[in-house]
Amino acid sequence: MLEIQDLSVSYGAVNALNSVTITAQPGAITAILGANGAGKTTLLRSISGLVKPRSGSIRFRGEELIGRTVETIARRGVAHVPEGRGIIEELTVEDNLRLATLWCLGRHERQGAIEAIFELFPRLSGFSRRHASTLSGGERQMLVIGRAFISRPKLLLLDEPSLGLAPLVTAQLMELLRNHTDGTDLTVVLVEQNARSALSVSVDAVVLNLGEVVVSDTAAAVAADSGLRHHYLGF
Amino acid sequence: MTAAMIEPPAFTKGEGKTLLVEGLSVGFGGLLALDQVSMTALQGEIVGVIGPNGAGKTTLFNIICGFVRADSGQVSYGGSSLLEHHHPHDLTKLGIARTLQGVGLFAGLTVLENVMSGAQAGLRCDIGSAFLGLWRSSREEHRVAMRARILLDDFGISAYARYLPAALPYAIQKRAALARALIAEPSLLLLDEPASGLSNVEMDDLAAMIRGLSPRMGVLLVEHHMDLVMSVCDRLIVLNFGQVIADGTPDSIRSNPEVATAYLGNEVHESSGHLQGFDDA
Amino acid sequence: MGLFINVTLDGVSNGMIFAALALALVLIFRATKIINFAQGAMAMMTTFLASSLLAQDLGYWWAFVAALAIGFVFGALVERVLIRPLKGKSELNPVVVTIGLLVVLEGMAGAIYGNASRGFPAAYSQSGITIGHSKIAFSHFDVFIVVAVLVLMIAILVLFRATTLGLRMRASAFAGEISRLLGVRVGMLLTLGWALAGVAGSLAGLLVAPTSSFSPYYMDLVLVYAFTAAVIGGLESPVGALIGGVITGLCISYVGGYLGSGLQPLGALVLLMVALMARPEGIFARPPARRV
Amino acid sequence: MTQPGPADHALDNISWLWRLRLPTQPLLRHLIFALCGVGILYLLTSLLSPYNDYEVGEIALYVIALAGLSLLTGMNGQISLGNGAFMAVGAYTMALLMTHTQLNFIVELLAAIGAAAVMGLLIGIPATRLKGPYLAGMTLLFALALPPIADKWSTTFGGDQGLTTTVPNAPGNINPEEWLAWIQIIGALITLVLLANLIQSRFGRSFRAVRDDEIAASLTGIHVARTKVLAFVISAGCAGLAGGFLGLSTGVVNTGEFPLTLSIQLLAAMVLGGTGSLMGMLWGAVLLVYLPQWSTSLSGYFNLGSGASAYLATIIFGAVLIVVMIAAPTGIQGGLRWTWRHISGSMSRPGAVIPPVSELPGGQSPHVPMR
Repeated sequence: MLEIQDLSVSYGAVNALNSVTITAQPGAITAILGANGAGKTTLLRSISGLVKPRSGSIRFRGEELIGRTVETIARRGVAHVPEGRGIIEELTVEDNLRLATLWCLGRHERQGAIEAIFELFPRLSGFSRRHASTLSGGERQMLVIGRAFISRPKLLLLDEPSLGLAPLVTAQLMELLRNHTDGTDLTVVLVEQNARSALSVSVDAVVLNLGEVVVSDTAAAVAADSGLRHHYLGF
Repeated sequence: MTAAMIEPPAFTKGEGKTLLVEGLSVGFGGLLALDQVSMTALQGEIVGVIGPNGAGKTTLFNIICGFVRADSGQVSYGGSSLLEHHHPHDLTKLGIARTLQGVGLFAGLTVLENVMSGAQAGLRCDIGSAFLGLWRSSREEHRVAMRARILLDDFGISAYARYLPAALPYAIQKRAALARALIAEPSLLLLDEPASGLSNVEMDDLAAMIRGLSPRMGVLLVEHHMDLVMSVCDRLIVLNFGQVIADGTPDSIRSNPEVATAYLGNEVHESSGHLQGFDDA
Repeated sequence: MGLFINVTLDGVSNGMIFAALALALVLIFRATKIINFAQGAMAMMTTFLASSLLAQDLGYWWAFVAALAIGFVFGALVERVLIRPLKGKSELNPVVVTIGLLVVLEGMAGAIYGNASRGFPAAYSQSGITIGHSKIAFSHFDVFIVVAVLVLMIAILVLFRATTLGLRMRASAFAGEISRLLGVRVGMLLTLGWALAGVAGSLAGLLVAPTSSFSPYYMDLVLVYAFTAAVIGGLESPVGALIGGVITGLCISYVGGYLGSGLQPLGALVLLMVALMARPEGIFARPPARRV
Repeated sequence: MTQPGPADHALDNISWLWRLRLPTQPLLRHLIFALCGVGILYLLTSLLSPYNDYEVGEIALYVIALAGLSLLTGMNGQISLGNGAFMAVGAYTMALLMTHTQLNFIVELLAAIGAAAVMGLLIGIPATRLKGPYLAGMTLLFALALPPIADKWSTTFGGDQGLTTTVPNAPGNINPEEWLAWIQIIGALITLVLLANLIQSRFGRSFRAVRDDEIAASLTGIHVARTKVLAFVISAGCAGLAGGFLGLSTGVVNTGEFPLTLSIQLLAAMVLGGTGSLMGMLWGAVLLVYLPQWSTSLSGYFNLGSGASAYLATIIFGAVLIVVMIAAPTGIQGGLRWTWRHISGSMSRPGAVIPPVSELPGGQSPHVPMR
């Protein structure tokens, strides 16, 4: 379980997050929604250690994450897929995957794990030796999701995975996420601007506005609140 | 209420310069960012460009500004082409000003100097009198500073004139950025996500401000926040995967099924033709 | 014709040395986007230490290996102590700090060893090899230069291409933040990059010393030639550094052979300006995506 | 830098000008400062020994070179390691004119400025396409490439011997050192007044805007490439004048006077004085002139050998440079300003708190006049 308490982050004079409290359950997707500039990305970056919060606590499976380095948090089983350029374009598809296995899998298990991802996304296997820069938007997203799964994370942080994807692809991506989360001990935190598709797969939802939590409820309840939707989610 | 009152006065708008985009296409490494985009923006009209992230809105702005070269198509403003021999620094001469995503203020200049820098294109003082500090130069500087202070007053931020932007709250930085664009007295204003990071109250202020500008200049607005776009714009253009999928009044856009699909993304649309997706192997 | 061949051969062996120092610049630029203007001075320092060891009757090869090892430690130390605190500051800061280090090192070498140029032994004979009846301007030592730099190049390439350590190094150089999110200890690998650059630089220093006037300032020109070579090669790729090194070496050599050695730096400047005008980010670099 | 207080910039600092009743017109204000400088320096030079006069002159010429570099690197963000070479261009131009023509002394100085400025144009045009470290490398190569040319054509440029220069005859019974110092001081003051005027014009604002954000600058109508070349030309012109003065001070112009170290020392002194500030360049110039002396006396104090003592200045210079860059990047002037703000702030200002946002007048649009 991920427990965030009274988390505040500021860049200079600008408050990006203001006393944010959120919990996310294992085996479920928690959607973080809100407009551009609401603080969603900052929240994810604080969890994975890329941003040093001003105050508050972030506990994952009972362990405090604030103050640990990014690498250590990653090795605790936190996989963060950043927005946009999550792949390393200069490396081949296979090297992108291999990189994520280096700290957690032995020399002989790595190839098997990579093959398993290729089975999940057969389309990628044909490109294994190509530079990741040659992939299309959908293929890139497959690669980052596959790379996130390969290290068998306990907490998956996804920042706008639907960015630049066609609706059908987004729908399939969301479906895949739900299938890999239901009934496991994986906790998924999903940041999305595409509110409706995110709400359709998530169990809980949090709406952020200007760095503060507006609503924290079940996804169904948030989706049903038309005033909320209209005001913050743009539909 | 009569029809005449609802309809915009026919000839106050459109009399001035028109931004004309015809058949504009540009690709980045095989991916079409813009595909045969055509649109217009009349002076005095507030046009919103909306669409999901990555739909090509910012690319459209970048082509208009001369940062990105188009592969084909035409862009003109007031009859002069914006594509051939066109550089970003010529924009203000044509009467076009643009704000950048985020704030884009100069970090080493105070708020006042930032706003003054927006008037750069209108300044005529030569290097010689600048070196000698002649009145020709200092009087011009004084005039620009006065104009900038008036604008800062209008925006309610004159108390911050002497501060560097980084130390100030986001909303103030955004106002300063808008003031920097307006001091050039543009006839067309391009606003790139002016509402991001603003609170609801601040957004209402912004909406009132944009509406107040419209009789004097055309406004082209890229924005995610639907409430703002719907309440402010005279006309909306919806981009999805580089194509214009709708162009019309906010009401007509609201009820357009194709737009709903593009924006809300939980229905499959057959004609989108960009399924590079997960299971078409 | 004889002059042309000799000048060309001279250019190749010089070019290999430039390539070694250019490789050092490339290793650092890839990892930290910094040009280490002190790289030549660091090599000068390790070579002076090697000459001190030689003066203690240590064998040439022991001193050679010791200089490379010192270069490794020195590079790592500079990254940790001087470069890491500059993270996130303006690009003027690393330039000034590496220049400051250059000044300090040259001053220290001058204070300890004096200003006069001294000799430094070569591993092999420096007189030209005789082919048929004529002597060419290519000695056994030049052969050693070519071989040594090629061995270093290949070792670096094998490290990068065929090992997981190399994969980690490439990943952290290309995309530091993403690599950290994947559990790669990027900070340590940056230090390793500087350390390896220290080795490559030391090698260049040891190879230049016998053929030039060995004084605290003897690497100044070599550094700017190596910079030219690295920029021509795109500043990102080891192979580019090799090609850039040979191009620069040949150019310098032709200018020296036909126009006089005083004009060599000017020749390099013209070469650099032509290269930068043609491709501002280097000949072998891919053009960067413009972000607005 | 990031503390939430009003930024100190001369243009905006109108309040203290009012307090001191100084004119806000730049030329008048700068002339008043310059006249004060003249007065102080006149007293100083007439009290000092000829040797000290020589040193004051050296400081003045380095102030000129540093002010030009500060404009280029501090204001415009272009790193140059080659301004020593521009000084060489100015010095050789002046010396050649003195050797071969009978021109007026002022004309010769102007020619030195002009030749260096033309060279700055040649280097500045390709430089517009380069970013920080690339530009630093190219100018470094320029600093190394230029002096050997004088050796190559030694009949023209005098080879190792160099070319001799002559200081114009002093009027009345003023001693020559004092007269030379005065020429250099007046040159420095004129340069500072001109640059201070320029900085407070639209050109100065363009320089800083381009430094901070080239894309935003171009959108405000600034021709980015032209602005960068202009900064290079002005900087080179200043270096040319400083080079001419250096030639007068030493009496000869040869390549030994313009080594790579000169360019490096200029950059170092600029950074130590306070990047981007004109006042700070005075501190930088003082360091350039006096640090070697201080270190010699220091090494005498520690009984270092004569071999080592020659290098102590260099080592201290480099070490201070590194420490300043890591710990206090605003240099001496930044430190003084910080101290001044804390002293004056604690007395006059009720704490630097950002004022609250005032409400926008509802529905009212900003005042934009019609075209």
